[in-house]
Amino acid sequence: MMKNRSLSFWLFLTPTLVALALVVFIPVLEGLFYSFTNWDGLTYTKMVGFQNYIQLFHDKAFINAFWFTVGFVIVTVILLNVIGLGLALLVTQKFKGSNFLRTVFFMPNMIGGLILGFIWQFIFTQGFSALGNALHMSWLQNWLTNETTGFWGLVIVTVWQMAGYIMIIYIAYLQNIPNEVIEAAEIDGASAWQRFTKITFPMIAPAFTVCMFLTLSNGFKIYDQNLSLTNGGPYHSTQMLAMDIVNTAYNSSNFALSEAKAMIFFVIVAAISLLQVLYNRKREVDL
Amino acid sequence: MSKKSKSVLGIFGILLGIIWLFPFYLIVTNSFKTPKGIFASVLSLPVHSTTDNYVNSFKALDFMASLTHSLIITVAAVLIIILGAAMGAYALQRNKSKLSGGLLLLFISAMLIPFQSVMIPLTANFGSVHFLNMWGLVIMYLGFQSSLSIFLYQGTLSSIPLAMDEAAEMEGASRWQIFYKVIFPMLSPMTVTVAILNIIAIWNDYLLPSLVLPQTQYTIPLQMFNFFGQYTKQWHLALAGITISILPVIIFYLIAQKWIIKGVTDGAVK
Amino acid sequence: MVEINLDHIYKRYQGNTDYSVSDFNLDIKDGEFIVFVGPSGCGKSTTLRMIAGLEDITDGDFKMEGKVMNKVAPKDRDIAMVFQNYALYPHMTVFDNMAFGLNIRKNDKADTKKRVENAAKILGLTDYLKRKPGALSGGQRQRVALGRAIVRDAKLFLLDEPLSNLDAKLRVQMRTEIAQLHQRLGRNFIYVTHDQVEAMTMADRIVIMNDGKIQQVGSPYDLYNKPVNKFVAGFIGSPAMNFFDVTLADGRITNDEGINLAVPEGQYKILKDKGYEGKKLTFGIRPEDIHAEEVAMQAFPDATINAKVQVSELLGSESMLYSKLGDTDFIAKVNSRDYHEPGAEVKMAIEMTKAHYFDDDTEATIL
Amino acid sequence: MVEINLDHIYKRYQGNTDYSVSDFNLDIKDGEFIVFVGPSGCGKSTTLRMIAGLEDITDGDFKMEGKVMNKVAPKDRDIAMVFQNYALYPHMTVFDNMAFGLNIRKNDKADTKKRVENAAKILGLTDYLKRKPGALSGGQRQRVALGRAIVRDAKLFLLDEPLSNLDAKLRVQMRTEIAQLHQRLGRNFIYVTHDQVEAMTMADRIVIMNDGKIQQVGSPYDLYNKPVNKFVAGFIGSPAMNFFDVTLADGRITNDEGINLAVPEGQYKILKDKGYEGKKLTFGIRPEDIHAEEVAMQAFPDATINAKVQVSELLGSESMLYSKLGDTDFIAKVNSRDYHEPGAEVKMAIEMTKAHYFDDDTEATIL
Amino acid sequence: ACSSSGSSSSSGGKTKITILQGKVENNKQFKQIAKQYEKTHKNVTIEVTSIGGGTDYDPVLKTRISSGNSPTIFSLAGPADVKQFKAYEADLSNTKTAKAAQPGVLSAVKSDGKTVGLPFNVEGYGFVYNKKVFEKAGIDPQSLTTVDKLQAAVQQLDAQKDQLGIKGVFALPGKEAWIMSDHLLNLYLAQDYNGNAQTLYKSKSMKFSKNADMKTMLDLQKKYSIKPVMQMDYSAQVNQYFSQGKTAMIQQGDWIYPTVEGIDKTFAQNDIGMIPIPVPGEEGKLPVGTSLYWAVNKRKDAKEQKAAKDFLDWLYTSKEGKKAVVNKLHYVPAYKGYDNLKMSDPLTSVVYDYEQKGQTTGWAFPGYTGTAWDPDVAQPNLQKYLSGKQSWDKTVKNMTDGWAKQQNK
Ligand SMILES: Nc1ncnc2c1ncn2[C@@H]1O[C@H](COP(=O)(O)OP(=O)(O)OP(=O)(O)O)[C@@H](O)[C@H]1O
Ligand SMILES: Nc1ncnc2c1ncn2[C@@H]1O[C@H](COP(=O)(O)OP(=O)(O)OP(=O)(O)O)[C@@H](O)[C@H]1O
Ligand SMILES: [Mg+2]
Ligand SMILES: [Mg+2]
Repeated sequence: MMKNRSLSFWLFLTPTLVALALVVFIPVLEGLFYSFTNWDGLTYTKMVGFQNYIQLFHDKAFINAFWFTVGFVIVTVILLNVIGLGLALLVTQKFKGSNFLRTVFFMPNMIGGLILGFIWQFIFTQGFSALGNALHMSWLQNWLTNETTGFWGLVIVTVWQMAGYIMIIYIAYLQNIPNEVIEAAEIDGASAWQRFTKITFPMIAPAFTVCMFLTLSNGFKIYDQNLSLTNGGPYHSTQMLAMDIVNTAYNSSNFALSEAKAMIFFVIVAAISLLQVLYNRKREVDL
Repeated sequence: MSKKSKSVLGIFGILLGIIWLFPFYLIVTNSFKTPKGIFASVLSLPVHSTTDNYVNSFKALDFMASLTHSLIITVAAVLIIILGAAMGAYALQRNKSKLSGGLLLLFISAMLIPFQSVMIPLTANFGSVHFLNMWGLVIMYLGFQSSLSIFLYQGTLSSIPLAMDEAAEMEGASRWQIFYKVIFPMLSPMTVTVAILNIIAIWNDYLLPSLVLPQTQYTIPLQMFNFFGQYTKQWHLALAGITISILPVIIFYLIAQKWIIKGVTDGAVK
Repeated sequence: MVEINLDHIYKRYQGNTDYSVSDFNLDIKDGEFIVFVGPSGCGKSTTLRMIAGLEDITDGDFKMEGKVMNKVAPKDRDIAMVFQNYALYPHMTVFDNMAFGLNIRKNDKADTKKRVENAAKILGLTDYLKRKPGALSGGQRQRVALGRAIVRDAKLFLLDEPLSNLDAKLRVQMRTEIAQLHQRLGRNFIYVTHDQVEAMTMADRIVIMNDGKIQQVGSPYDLYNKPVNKFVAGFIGSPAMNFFDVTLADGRITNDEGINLAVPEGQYKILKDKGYEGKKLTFGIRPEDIHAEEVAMQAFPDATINAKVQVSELLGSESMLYSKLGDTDFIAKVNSRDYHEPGAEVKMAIEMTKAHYFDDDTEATIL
Repeated sequence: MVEINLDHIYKRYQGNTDYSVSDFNLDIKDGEFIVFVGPSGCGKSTTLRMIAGLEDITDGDFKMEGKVMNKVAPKDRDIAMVFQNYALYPHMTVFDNMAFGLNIRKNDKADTKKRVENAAKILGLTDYLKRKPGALSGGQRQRVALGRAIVRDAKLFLLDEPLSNLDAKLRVQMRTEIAQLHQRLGRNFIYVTHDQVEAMTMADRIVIMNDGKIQQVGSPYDLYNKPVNKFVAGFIGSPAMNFFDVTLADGRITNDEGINLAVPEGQYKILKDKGYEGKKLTFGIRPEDIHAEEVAMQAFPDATINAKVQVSELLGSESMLYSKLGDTDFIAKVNSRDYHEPGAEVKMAIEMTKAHYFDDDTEATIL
Repeated sequence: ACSSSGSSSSSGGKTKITILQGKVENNKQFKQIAKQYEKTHKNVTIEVTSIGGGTDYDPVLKTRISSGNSPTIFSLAGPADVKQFKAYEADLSNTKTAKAAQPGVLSAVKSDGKTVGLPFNVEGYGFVYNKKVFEKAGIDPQSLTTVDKLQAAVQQLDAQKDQLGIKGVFALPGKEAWIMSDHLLNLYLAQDYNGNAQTLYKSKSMKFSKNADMKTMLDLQKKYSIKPVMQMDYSAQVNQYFSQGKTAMIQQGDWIYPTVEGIDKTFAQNDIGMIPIPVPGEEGKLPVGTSLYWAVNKRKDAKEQKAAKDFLDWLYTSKEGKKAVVNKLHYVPAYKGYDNLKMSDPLTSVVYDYEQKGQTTGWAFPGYTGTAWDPDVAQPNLQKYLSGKQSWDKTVKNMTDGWAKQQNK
């Protein structure tokens, strides 16, 4: 145990705390300050109080983006955790090729999100149409041309890419479960599924917390895929929060409003994610 | 598990894997096509396959130099992230106070901040102390990436028995020695994971280095984006470039994967 | 009816060059209480784990009710087990730990509760049912591990040193409880222990192992009185049997450290018939068969030695005299009335009818 | 000179309502070998962990050489410890596990190697030095844990049930090794065991605990022969002392389950003086002081009972007769010559000079 | 944080100038030109940094500036940028280059009467067509000077689609909203503002009087385009369809030449041409304008500023510089004095020709591209119309209202 007052506690935290302060918190505070000004990314000429915050609540695009993002987050959080954990369980079974599959499922992460989006565009526009033609399935056609297919396109790409990421986190925790406990459960007669639900899953509760958090926060923050796959289109119908924030800054040079949006975004996402973390933490046990 | 159900699983896995690999099929096959070939039919195999793209891409990326920069930055950043995050997580996990809980939430919440909103203040601050270079970048990565790493480590630490610390403490080990000689090695499967995730993130990162690095220190992704103009996108070079630039990561991943072994704590306590 | 056969079983762990268990061959009858004993590292737990299905069997067949079970998953073997290292579920309360196996089998909730509470009472864990294992003492954890097995009604019970961390009193209680469970259920029990008293009192048959191999299988009485070799003789009984290198000649065994004992007629005849006259052999005698009371000197005038006491321990009604004869250490367990201070030269009598003789080369029992 | 004082020490774990250790008060002299015994969960490990500095002391002072150490970090206390649960470093080889403490202290490499190899030889681990703990048997792991402590030269050694998973033979050897180490180093040892023999033979003084409180501190002889209360009397000695509820009247103790024994003159006088005439009290007698041989009947004609044997165990030279008198169970440890089959009605004589009497309310020893 | 003014970047007598620009496709060429310049100007070193990929140029420039790492030469995209970076824009009125500028090209970069930007080049757009297809169909593209003629030709082409080997007459990239919101819209807005971006930028309202004509043209393109239009992006339009001969014509500009050339060199050299989009009242005129301007950083010390201006003068007015502009960068010059140079590709030639002939209309759209109206109002509304989710009237109303709202804030 380390005590709060102990020097080592603070020494151990110094590198990361200092870096975090320098890189995140100080800039965030500056950003917070700017959100009360008319900053254009270079200078500001006056303080505007809460004007930016008032404005953003009337910003239809922002509100649309918010609900679109919420839907996206709900779907991807569920899919990613189910599939990620499923993949993790699959590849930790010892069968031929399981190691190879680990690499395969993780590979999408080795390419940046921007390039991926471009590649998936080909798949949606050409691969899906070709497939749709061949199979006479009309729903495979016209992908990314409207909100619904844009939404599912984003979901597919995100799941395809991040499932491997979530998988290796689950794997890392799965490997950490002591053998003996699993053995005890086998002796107690637990089937593979029961071992999973009663032993494995509770014991990787921290992984669940982490992955829930990651999928939640990444879902909210997703930008590259959005940009490269649909670019928010058509008519902003698939524009997500991060993109709206970025566009506010870039396209209209309204950096101050963008900061305000970012702060609101941060508060909302933090509230949801941290509640989730706190809730899940409660269920974890220290061994 | 029985042999039969294993092979069923295996087949299912392989099928899934093939679907998963499809985009890579596109990347690799198209990287051997001429620009015309790519757009004639993205989905087909190359008709006249060419390795020119690789040669040209290699040159255009200034590959050896940018590889070196990428490597230096990635390795340096990942090493300090691993060390810093493991230390931080250790301190937080082994201290059961409100304070450490609060600090953990602080770290976690840092992950929620959209990068674009801190981008300008951040670079302005680093610029004002003339730290816009590789080393500044490494520090930024420590700041941005350590949160996730701490979070990951923190979860694993709870499964390393406190008895390990106690035993080492009884033997006269200082806090640092306990961490470095006992705890850190036991975290190694998670360290591998943390390393992989950070390597991926840093290796592919474009935005931050584009703001921070001087041209003389450009990394592979920065060079790669020279293939993507406003109008002209040189897919043939880009795809070849992607293929060669992810090779080091795949190789690392394949090697690292072996280290994610089971049962690091087996035999530790009754 | 559960008959269990271990058919020339071998086990080599990955990475080891030696077999941890070799040619293990044992038939267990229905309802038998088998105890495994043997020195630390001799392969007891390994054998248990193979029976449980937790380790692959390198070679040989394990059968239950005549069916080869080598490939059957542990969960389908219907076995209850107490792990040597407890293997408690750290995220569950004591109650849940014990109830787990029953819940898995969809046992009636009320019945589960009753059984667990009953087991907890027996184990003295009633106050701890709501705690997690992390907040228990060593012995309490071990009792939870035991509890997890005894609430179940399995075909076979494997208990790997289930009482090692309990105090003597609790141990005696638990021993009785286990014996009663065995009687009530009529199942097969395999029990690993290093406690001689447990082994002697609980076993129908004891399997004594050394170095991965079975040395002898037999009733406690057989093992104690008719060990098949020097190893068994030396292992069973505490303190262990004393051994002396001697030469047999003319109805006496002698050596140059001061042994010169008359071998009883019957024994001598057999030894001579087996061709040991004039040969070297090992003579063994248990500490309790060495006497220091006057009466004994008179009863066995032809079998006395003059030993020097090195250390003496008073253990209530008995005393241990750690003594030396020449360069050979030996122990005599004498009545506390015959206690001697360290350093004393004591004349002792040996009850030669209880003597054991072993071949010097094969270490097999001659007589 | 290392004197150790535990000054009214209390411990309550977070989340518990009760104290796990209360008012623990003990002075340990330089070089003493102290053994803690007590039932499972009585606070032995907790006390050890407080001494080690691994648990906060809720109240009271722990002093070494007169200095209060409550706030001193474990690593600065110079204590070697064997953990009840081993706490081996799973990623290090056996060698590295044992060498760890020495390496931390920058001990000379060659010397470390010598010491570890020497310890490994003593512990029978020479062949396993390159293995990791995960590939060891339970007893081997425990020996590594022990080895880790004995290679060091600490001011104080804390050993928490260090031999519980070893077989009898190895145990006896290890006991001797630890005793020799103690002699050689002249350090203080605190040793937790539930093995009576270990406690009796190794301790300079035994601390017997129950429910977090010290019951008695004294030499093995004192505890065995002069227990201060019924708990100590019942705890020390195996099998445990037998207790009977009786009433004292007219120089005899009686009850309606068949006890009617003459109390020796001297004892009776004291009991009467203390005002127990006509009162109920608890009468205690150890199993070995109940005899079944003919001679005894004649020697103690005024102190016989007629018991019914329930279970009988033959343990080499002795037999245990688990018997019943009325509804009270008791055990007699008799010579194997006087073995009786279960079910037999046996007349037994009680050696009344060895009798113990306890107050019914306070459970304190009267005599 | 803007403390760059004092920090001198000259060392050892050499002056170092840094260029930050957003045309990655010209990255290599700029570097070569810089080398060339350094050879003849020993006391100057030039560092070129190009921003590419998914990053927008402005934020990067802003980051550079606020981190004290600002470039000596940067670029401006139009009036909005001129306003934003005002504090950093040196007066370039007196440079040789400014004086050599063609009439009108500097109008968008006048700030308080001073010239603060120098055009990279001029560009023009129209219908880029596939000569072979038109030949096969027997239509002369040059004859398509009115909307009616165009419509007739399109119908004819469409009828012969299969024989001509095309999948559609047009390839309208509905996903690439700027092709509608900037280029097409410009044709029908510019007249209201004399083709002057500054005027548009400063206007409080938007009449959009020619919106019906725009509808006609948009509908035409949509109807005869390869489908689905909402799925098509720039790359599909140019690389996949046009360059592969799958469409007769596309609404694009001379900048697509390198892309087409990258895919099929002979096709690019021999088989493509460009005609103006027929706009009632403006028939036969090609919209020509400038999308990027060079600016020099006022906060740098005088020596550095001078070196920067010298470099730009050299680039656009010296003999070697001009050669580089035309032959290396393939730019249509926005400056006088290039008479003896021949444009290097068929599309720039067209632009150059129209420019020389004076048959051009101006670009008004840079007047709104830097404002939020473009991405937030114009583009989504046009896309909504295109996908059939909104009527044209509503679209027009939303656009004009949106403009008024933005400008009157
Ligand atoms: N971490 C803990 N949190 C809460 N209670 C604990 C904790 N550790 C031990 N206890 C409780 O404190 C009491 C004393 O425990 P301790 O481990 O000292 O017992 P012990 O004498 O060593 O027993 P054993 O012989 O079984 O090892 C027990 O009742 C136990 O349940
Ligand atoms: N996982 C393993 N990998 C390699 N060797 C092992 C492993 N487990 C046990 N062994 C070795 O196999 C032998 C038998 O071990 P086993 O655990 O069966 O002994 P045991 O009889 O139970 O001993 P103990 O009484 O000490 O528990 C030992 O020498 C041990 O070192
Ligand atoms: Mg074992
Ligand atoms: Mg304990």
